[in-house]
Amino acid sequence: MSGLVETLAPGLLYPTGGAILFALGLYGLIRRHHLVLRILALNIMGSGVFMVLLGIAARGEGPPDPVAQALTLTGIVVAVSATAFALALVVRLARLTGNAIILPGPPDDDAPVDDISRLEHHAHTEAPEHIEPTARSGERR
Amino acid sequence: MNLLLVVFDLALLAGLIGVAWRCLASTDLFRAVVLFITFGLLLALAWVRLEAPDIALAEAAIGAGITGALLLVTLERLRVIIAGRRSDRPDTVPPDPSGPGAALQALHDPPPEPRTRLPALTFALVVGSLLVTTLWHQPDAAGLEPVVDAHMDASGVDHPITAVLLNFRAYDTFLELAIVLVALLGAWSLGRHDRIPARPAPGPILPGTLRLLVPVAVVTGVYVLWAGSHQPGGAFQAGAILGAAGILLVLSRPRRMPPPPGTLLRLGLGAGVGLFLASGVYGLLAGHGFLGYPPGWDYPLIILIEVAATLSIALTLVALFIAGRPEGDDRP
Amino acid sequence: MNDAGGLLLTILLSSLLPGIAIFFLAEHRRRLRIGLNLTGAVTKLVLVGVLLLGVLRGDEYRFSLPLMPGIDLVLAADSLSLLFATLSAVLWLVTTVYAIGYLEHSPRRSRFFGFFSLCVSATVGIALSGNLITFLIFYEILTLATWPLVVHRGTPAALRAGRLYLGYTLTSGLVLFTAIVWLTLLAGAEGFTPGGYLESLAETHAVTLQVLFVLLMVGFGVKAALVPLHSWLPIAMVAPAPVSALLHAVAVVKAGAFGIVRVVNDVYGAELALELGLTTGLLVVAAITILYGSIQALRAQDLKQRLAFSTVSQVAYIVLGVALAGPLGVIGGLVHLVHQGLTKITLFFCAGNFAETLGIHKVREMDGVGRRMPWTMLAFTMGALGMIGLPPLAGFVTKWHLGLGALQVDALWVLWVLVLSGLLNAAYFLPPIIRGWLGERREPWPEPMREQIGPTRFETHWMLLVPTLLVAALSILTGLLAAVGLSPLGWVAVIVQRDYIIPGLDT
Amino acid sequence: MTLPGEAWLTSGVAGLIALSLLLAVLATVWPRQAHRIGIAGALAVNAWVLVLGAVFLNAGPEPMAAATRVALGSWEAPLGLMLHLDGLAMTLLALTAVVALATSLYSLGYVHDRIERRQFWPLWLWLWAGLNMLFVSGDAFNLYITLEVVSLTAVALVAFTGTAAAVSGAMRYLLVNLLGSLSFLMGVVLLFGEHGVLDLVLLEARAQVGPTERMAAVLMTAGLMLKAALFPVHVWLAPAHGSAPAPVSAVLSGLVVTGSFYLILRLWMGVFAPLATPAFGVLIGLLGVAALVWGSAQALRAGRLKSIVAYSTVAQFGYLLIAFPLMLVEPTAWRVVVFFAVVHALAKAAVFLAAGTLQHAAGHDRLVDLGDILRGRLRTVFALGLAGVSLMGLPFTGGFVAKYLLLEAGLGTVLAGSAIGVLWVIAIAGGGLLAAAYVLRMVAPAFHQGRIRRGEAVSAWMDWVPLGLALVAAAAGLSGTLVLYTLSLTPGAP
Repeated sequence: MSGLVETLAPGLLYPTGGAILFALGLYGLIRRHHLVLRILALNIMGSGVFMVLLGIAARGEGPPDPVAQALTLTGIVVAVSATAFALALVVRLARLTGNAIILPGPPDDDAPVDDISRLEHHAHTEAPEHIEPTARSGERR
Repeated sequence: MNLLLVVFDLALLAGLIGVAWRCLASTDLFRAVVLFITFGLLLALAWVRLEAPDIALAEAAIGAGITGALLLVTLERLRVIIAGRRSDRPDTVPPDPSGPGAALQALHDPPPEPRTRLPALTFALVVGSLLVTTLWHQPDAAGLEPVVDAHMDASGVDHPITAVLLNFRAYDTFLELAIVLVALLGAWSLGRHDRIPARPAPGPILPGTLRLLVPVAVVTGVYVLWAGSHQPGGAFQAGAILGAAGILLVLSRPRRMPPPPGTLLRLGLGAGVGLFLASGVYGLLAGHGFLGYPPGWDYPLIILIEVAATLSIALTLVALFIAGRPEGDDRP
Repeated sequence: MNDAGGLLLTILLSSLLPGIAIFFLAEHRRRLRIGLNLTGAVTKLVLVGVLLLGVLRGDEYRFSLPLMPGIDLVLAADSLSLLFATLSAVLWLVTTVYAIGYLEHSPRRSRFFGFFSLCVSATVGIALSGNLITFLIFYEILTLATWPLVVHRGTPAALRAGRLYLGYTLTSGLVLFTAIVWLTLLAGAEGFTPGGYLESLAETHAVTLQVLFVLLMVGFGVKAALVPLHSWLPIAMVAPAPVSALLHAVAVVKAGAFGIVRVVNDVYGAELALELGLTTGLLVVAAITILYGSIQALRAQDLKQRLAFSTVSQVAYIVLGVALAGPLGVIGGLVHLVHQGLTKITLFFCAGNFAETLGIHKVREMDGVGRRMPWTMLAFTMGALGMIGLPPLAGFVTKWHLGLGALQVDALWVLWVLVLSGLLNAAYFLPPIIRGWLGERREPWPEPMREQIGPTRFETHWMLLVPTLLVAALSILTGLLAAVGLSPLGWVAVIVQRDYIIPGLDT
Repeated sequence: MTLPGEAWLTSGVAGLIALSLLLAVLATVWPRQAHRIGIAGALAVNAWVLVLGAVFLNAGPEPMAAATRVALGSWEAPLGLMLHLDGLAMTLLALTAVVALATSLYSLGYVHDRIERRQFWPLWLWLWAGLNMLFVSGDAFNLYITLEVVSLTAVALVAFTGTAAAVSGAMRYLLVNLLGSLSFLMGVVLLFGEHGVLDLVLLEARAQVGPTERMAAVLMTAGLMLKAALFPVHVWLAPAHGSAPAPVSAVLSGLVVTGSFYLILRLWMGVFAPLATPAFGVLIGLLGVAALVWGSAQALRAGRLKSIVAYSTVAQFGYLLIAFPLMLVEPTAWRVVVFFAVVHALAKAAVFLAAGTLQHAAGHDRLVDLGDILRGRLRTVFALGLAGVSLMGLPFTGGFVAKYLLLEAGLGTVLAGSAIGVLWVIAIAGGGLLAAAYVLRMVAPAFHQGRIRRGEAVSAWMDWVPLGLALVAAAAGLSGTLVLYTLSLTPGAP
C-alpha cells in the first residue's frame, strides 16, 4: 500500500495529469470549430503545461523550485494576454463575416485584399469588398 | 504521504480532467465558458496542493477571474453582433442567411463531425501517452531551488519567487509586461472600442455592492503588492485584483465611461515597462549589467517597478476588457 | 597587374553602364539614348583594340574577385577570348546602328536598348571569362537579358517564343550549373588552361568525366542549337531583326559554341577528350546537325526561318571543327566562329531590310527585289555565296580547313558530310538569289516604310543600309584576305600555334 | 587602430537589445511621433549593428574569442539569463537590421494615414525588438517569451488592414502560433524537468540521447515548424502573408519565418545534435522536396500577386529542409543553409515590397488585371524581376551563390556515396526552374502589348525602396565569403 502511495506522489501524479490535459486540449483544438472553443482548448493545453511544470517543481524532497513557479506565473500572464488578443480578433472577425469560425478549405485566392494606405478608415470599405468576390466568381463561370 | 492526500489528488485531477472534457465537448458556449471558469478555480486548488500559493492566487485572479470576464464579455459581444441588433457600426455585415446555421454559430457550436474523431483521438492519445512515458522516466532533479536559495541574500527581497521574477530573471518579467502591453496594442489596432454590451442592472444591489467591493479590492491589491516582497503575492496578482475592480466599475456604468485623455492613458499603460527599462538601462550604463540593480538599491527599485507594473497591468487588463481603443487615442 | 585587370573590367562596364543608364531614360530622350549607345559601342571597340595590341605584345590581363570561399570571379584575356571579344565588339557597334534605324519609330526603346546593352555585356563577359564558373555566370545573365529582347514585340507569338526560349535555356542552364559544380568539386575552380586541367583525374574518374562531358555538352548544346536541342531557335525568329542578328551571329548561339570550344580545348583538352572517346560522339552530333539544319532550311519558305535553320547547320561547323580535335580542324572551327558571324549577320540585316522596306517575308516574294534594292540584294548574294562556300569567300576558307582537318585525323566520312551540306546550302540559298536578280515583279511594292516615314534618299533608311554593306564588305574581306597575318584565319592560326602545341602543325 | 574586444561586445549586445526595446517603449507611449522614432531608431540600430559586427569580426578568427555571453543583471546561468552573440546570431541581426530599415522606410510611404500610423509603428517596433531578442537569447524559457512577443505583434500586423481576408488570415495565424508556442513550451518544461536548467549551453552540455530529449525535440521542432510554416504544416502561411500589408508581408516572409527556422537550426546544432540520425535527415529532406513541389505548384496557380509570393516562401523553405540531410553528411553545410536563408530573406522582402507598390498603384493585385500597371511601372517590375532572379538562383545575385553552395553540398553527399543525394541534387537544381516559372508569371505581363497605366500615385519611398532592397539582394552575391566567415565564428558548431 505504501508503495502505491509512494508511486502516486504529487511529483508524478500532477505531471501525468498535466500531460492528459495537454492531450485533451489538443483533441479539442482539432475537433472543435468555434473559435472561442478553440481558444479554450489552447488555454487548457496551457494549463496542462503549467501543471507539468509545477508538478516537476514539487518533485523530490525539500521546498518546491521557485524558478519553476516564477516561470508558471509568467506563463499564466502570457496566456491571458494572448487570450485577450485572440478574443478581440474573434469579435472583429465576427463583425466582418458574421461568423466566429474559420471556414475550412483552401483560402479564396481571388478575394481582393485592399491596401490600407489607400483608406482613410477601415470601416468604409469593408462592406462592398465582402460582396465583391462572389459577384466576380459568378462572372467567370 | 498519506492515503487521504493521494485520494484527494486523484479526485482533484479527475475533476479537472472531467470539467475540461465537458467544457470542450459542450455545444453551448456559455456553458463551456462557465465550465472553464470552474476549471480555473479547481486549478487554483491544485496549485495550492503543489505548494504554489503565488500561482494559486494568480490563477484565481487572472486565469479564472480576468479570463472568465473576457470570455463572458466576448460571448455577449458575439451574441449582439450575430443577432444583428447593433446598427451603430456601419461595418457590421449581416450574416449570410444561406450559411449553415450562421445565426446560431455565435453561441453554439454543433457537435463535431464524427469522421475527424478517430484521427484526432489517435493523435491526442499518442501525444499524451508519449508525454506521460517521458515524464515517468525523469529523475527527481532538484532544479534550481538550491541555487536560488544560495543567492537570496543578494536579491534585495525575501520572497524567492519575487527574487526570481524581478531580479534573477528580470528580463523574462520585463518581456512578460511587454506582452501584456503588446496584446493591448494589437487589440487597439483592430479598431475603436464599442460600448460594453452590458444591460444596466436594475435596482440598488449592484451599485451598492460595488461601492463596497471596489475599495476592498483596492486595499487587497495594495496589500498583495506589498506582501510580494516577502510572502506570496506581487505585482501580477495585485494588478489582476485591481484590474478586476476596474472591470466591475466599467460594467456597472457601461454607458457613462468618461473618455480617458489619450496621452495620460498611454503613459499609464507604459509606466511598467518604461520604468523597468529605465532602471535596466541605468544598470547597463552604471556597469551592473542590463537590468541589473546597483548594490543596495535593489529593494527600493524592485518596489518602485512593482508599483508601476501593478498600475500598468491593472490599466491594461481593463483596457483589454474594453477591447477597442478609446476615442481619445485618435485625437490629433 | 591591377591596372591590367582594370582594363577588362572597363571593357565590361563600357556597355553595362550605358545600358543601366538607358533603362532609366525617358522614352523621348532620343538623342541622349543614341549618344549613350554609340559612345558605349565605340568605347568598347577601342578598348578591345587596346587589349588586342596588349595581348599581341605578350601582356597578361587578369581580374579576380572572391565570390565564395575558394571560388573567384575571374576575367582573363587570352587569344581565344579576344577572338570572340573582338567579334562581339565589332558586330555590336554595327548592330547598334542598325537597331537604332530599325526601331526608330517603335515604342519602348529605352527598355530595348537597356537589355540590348546588357546582352552584349554578358557576351563580352563570356568571352573574357577566366574559368567555368565565371563563364556560367555570364552565360546565365545572357539568357535572362535576351528574353526581354525576344518578347519585345509583346505579341502572343513573341511571348510564346520567349517562354520556349526560357524553358530550353534555363533547363540547359541548370544542367550546366550542376555539371560545373560537380566538376569544380572534383577538380577545383581552375582557370581555363590550354590543353585542359583534368588529366590527373583521367585515371580515377574516367566515367564521371564522360558523364560530365555529356552534361556540359547538353548545357551548351541548347544555345548552340545542336540537334535535337535546337527547336527554340527557329521559333525565336519572331523577335525584331537586329535581335535575330544578335542571337544568331553574335551572342546566344555563339556563346554555346564558344562554351563547347572552351570545354574541349581548355577544360578537358583535346588529348583527354580523344582519350576518353568523347570527340567521336560530338562529331556525330555535329554532322547530324549540319545535315538536318540544311534539310530543314530547304523546306522553310519563310526567309528568316530559312536563315535560322541555316544557323543551326552552320554553327555545327564550329563544333565539328573542334570535335575533329586535330590542329587544322580546330583552325577551321574557330575561324568559322568569325566567318559565320559576319556572314550570317549580313544575311539577317538584308532580311530585315527587305521586311522593313518592302514587307518581304517569304522567299517567293523576293522576285525582282534586286532591281528595287540592288545594294541590299548584292550584300545578300555575297553572304549567301559565302555560306555556300564559294571560293574565295569566307565559307570556303572554313570548309577547306575543316576538310583538311578531317583528312588529318583520317575521318573521311566527314568530307562527305561537308560536300553534301555544301550542296544543300547551294540548294536553299540559290533560289532567293535567282529570284531576287532574275525574277520579275508585276504589281508595285507595298512600301510599308515609305508610308511610315516618307521617302528615303537611298533604297532604304541609311542606318539600315550602311551597317549591312559594312558587314558584307567585312565578310568578303575576311575571305579574300585570309592569308594576311591579322585576318581571322591568321589570328586563329596564332591561337592554335601558341595555345595548342600539337605536333604536326606546319603553318 | 585596435578595437577593444570583450567589454565592447558584451555591452554592445545588451545595448542593442536595450536600444530596440527603448524604441518600442517610446513609440508605445508617444504614438504621435512613432514614425519619427521608428526611422531615427532604424538608422541608429543599423549603425549599432554595423559597429557591433565590426567589433565582432575583429575579435575573430578564433570562434571562442569572438562569441560572447552576456549575463543580464550580472546573474550568471543557471540562475540568471544569458544572452549570447556568435556568428549565427550576428549574421541574423545584420540581416534583420537591413530588412527592417528597408521596411521602415517603405512604411513611411505605405502607412500614411495619421491614425493608422500610430497603430502600426509601435507594433512594428515591438516586432523588430522581439526578433533581435530572439536571435541573441540563450535561455530556453526566454526563447518562448520572445517567440510570443514576435507572434503577437506579427498577428496584429497581419490583421492590420482590417479586411475579412486579413483578419481571418490573422486568426488562423494566431491559433497556429499559440499551438506552436505551447508545443515549444512543453518541450522546454520537459528539458527543465530532466536537467534542472534552462540555459541552452548548460542544456547542451547535459543532454544525452534519452526519452526526454527525444520528446522535447519532437515537441519543440513541431512547434517551430508550425511557426516557420515548414511543410506539411504550412497551410496558414499564404492566407496570412498574402493578405497582410506589404511591409508586414515582407517582414513576415523575410524575417519572422526565418527566425523560427533559426531556432530549429540552433536547437539541432546544440541540444538535440546527438539525436540526428540519417533516417531522420532523409525524412526531413523528403518533406523539403514536397514543400518545394507543392509551394511552387500553388504559386503557379495562384491568382494574386501576393499569393504567388507567399506560396513561393513555402517552396523556398523546402530548400532549408532539404539541407538537413546534407548537414548530416557535411556538417559545415549549415553555414550554406543560413546564407541561403539570408539571401532568401532579402530577395523575398524586396519582392513583397515591390508587389505592395504595384498593388497600391492598381488598387488590387489580381494578376489578370495587373498588366497595364506592370507596363506603366517598369522600375518596380525591374525590382520584382531582379529579386525574382535571386529567388531563381541565377546570377548575378545572392541567390546564385547560395544555390551554388547548396548544390555543391548536395553533390558532395552524392560523391560521398548517398544514393538519395541524387534526389536532393535534382530538387535543388530543378526548384530554380519552378521558381523561374512563377517569377515569369509575375513579370511577363509587363512585356505584353496593351495599355500602359501608372495608376494611383505612390510615394517616392514606395517607388525606390523595393529597387534598393532588390539591389542589396543581388549584391549579396558578393557577400558570400564574409557571411560564411562570420558564421564560422560560432563556437560548438562545425
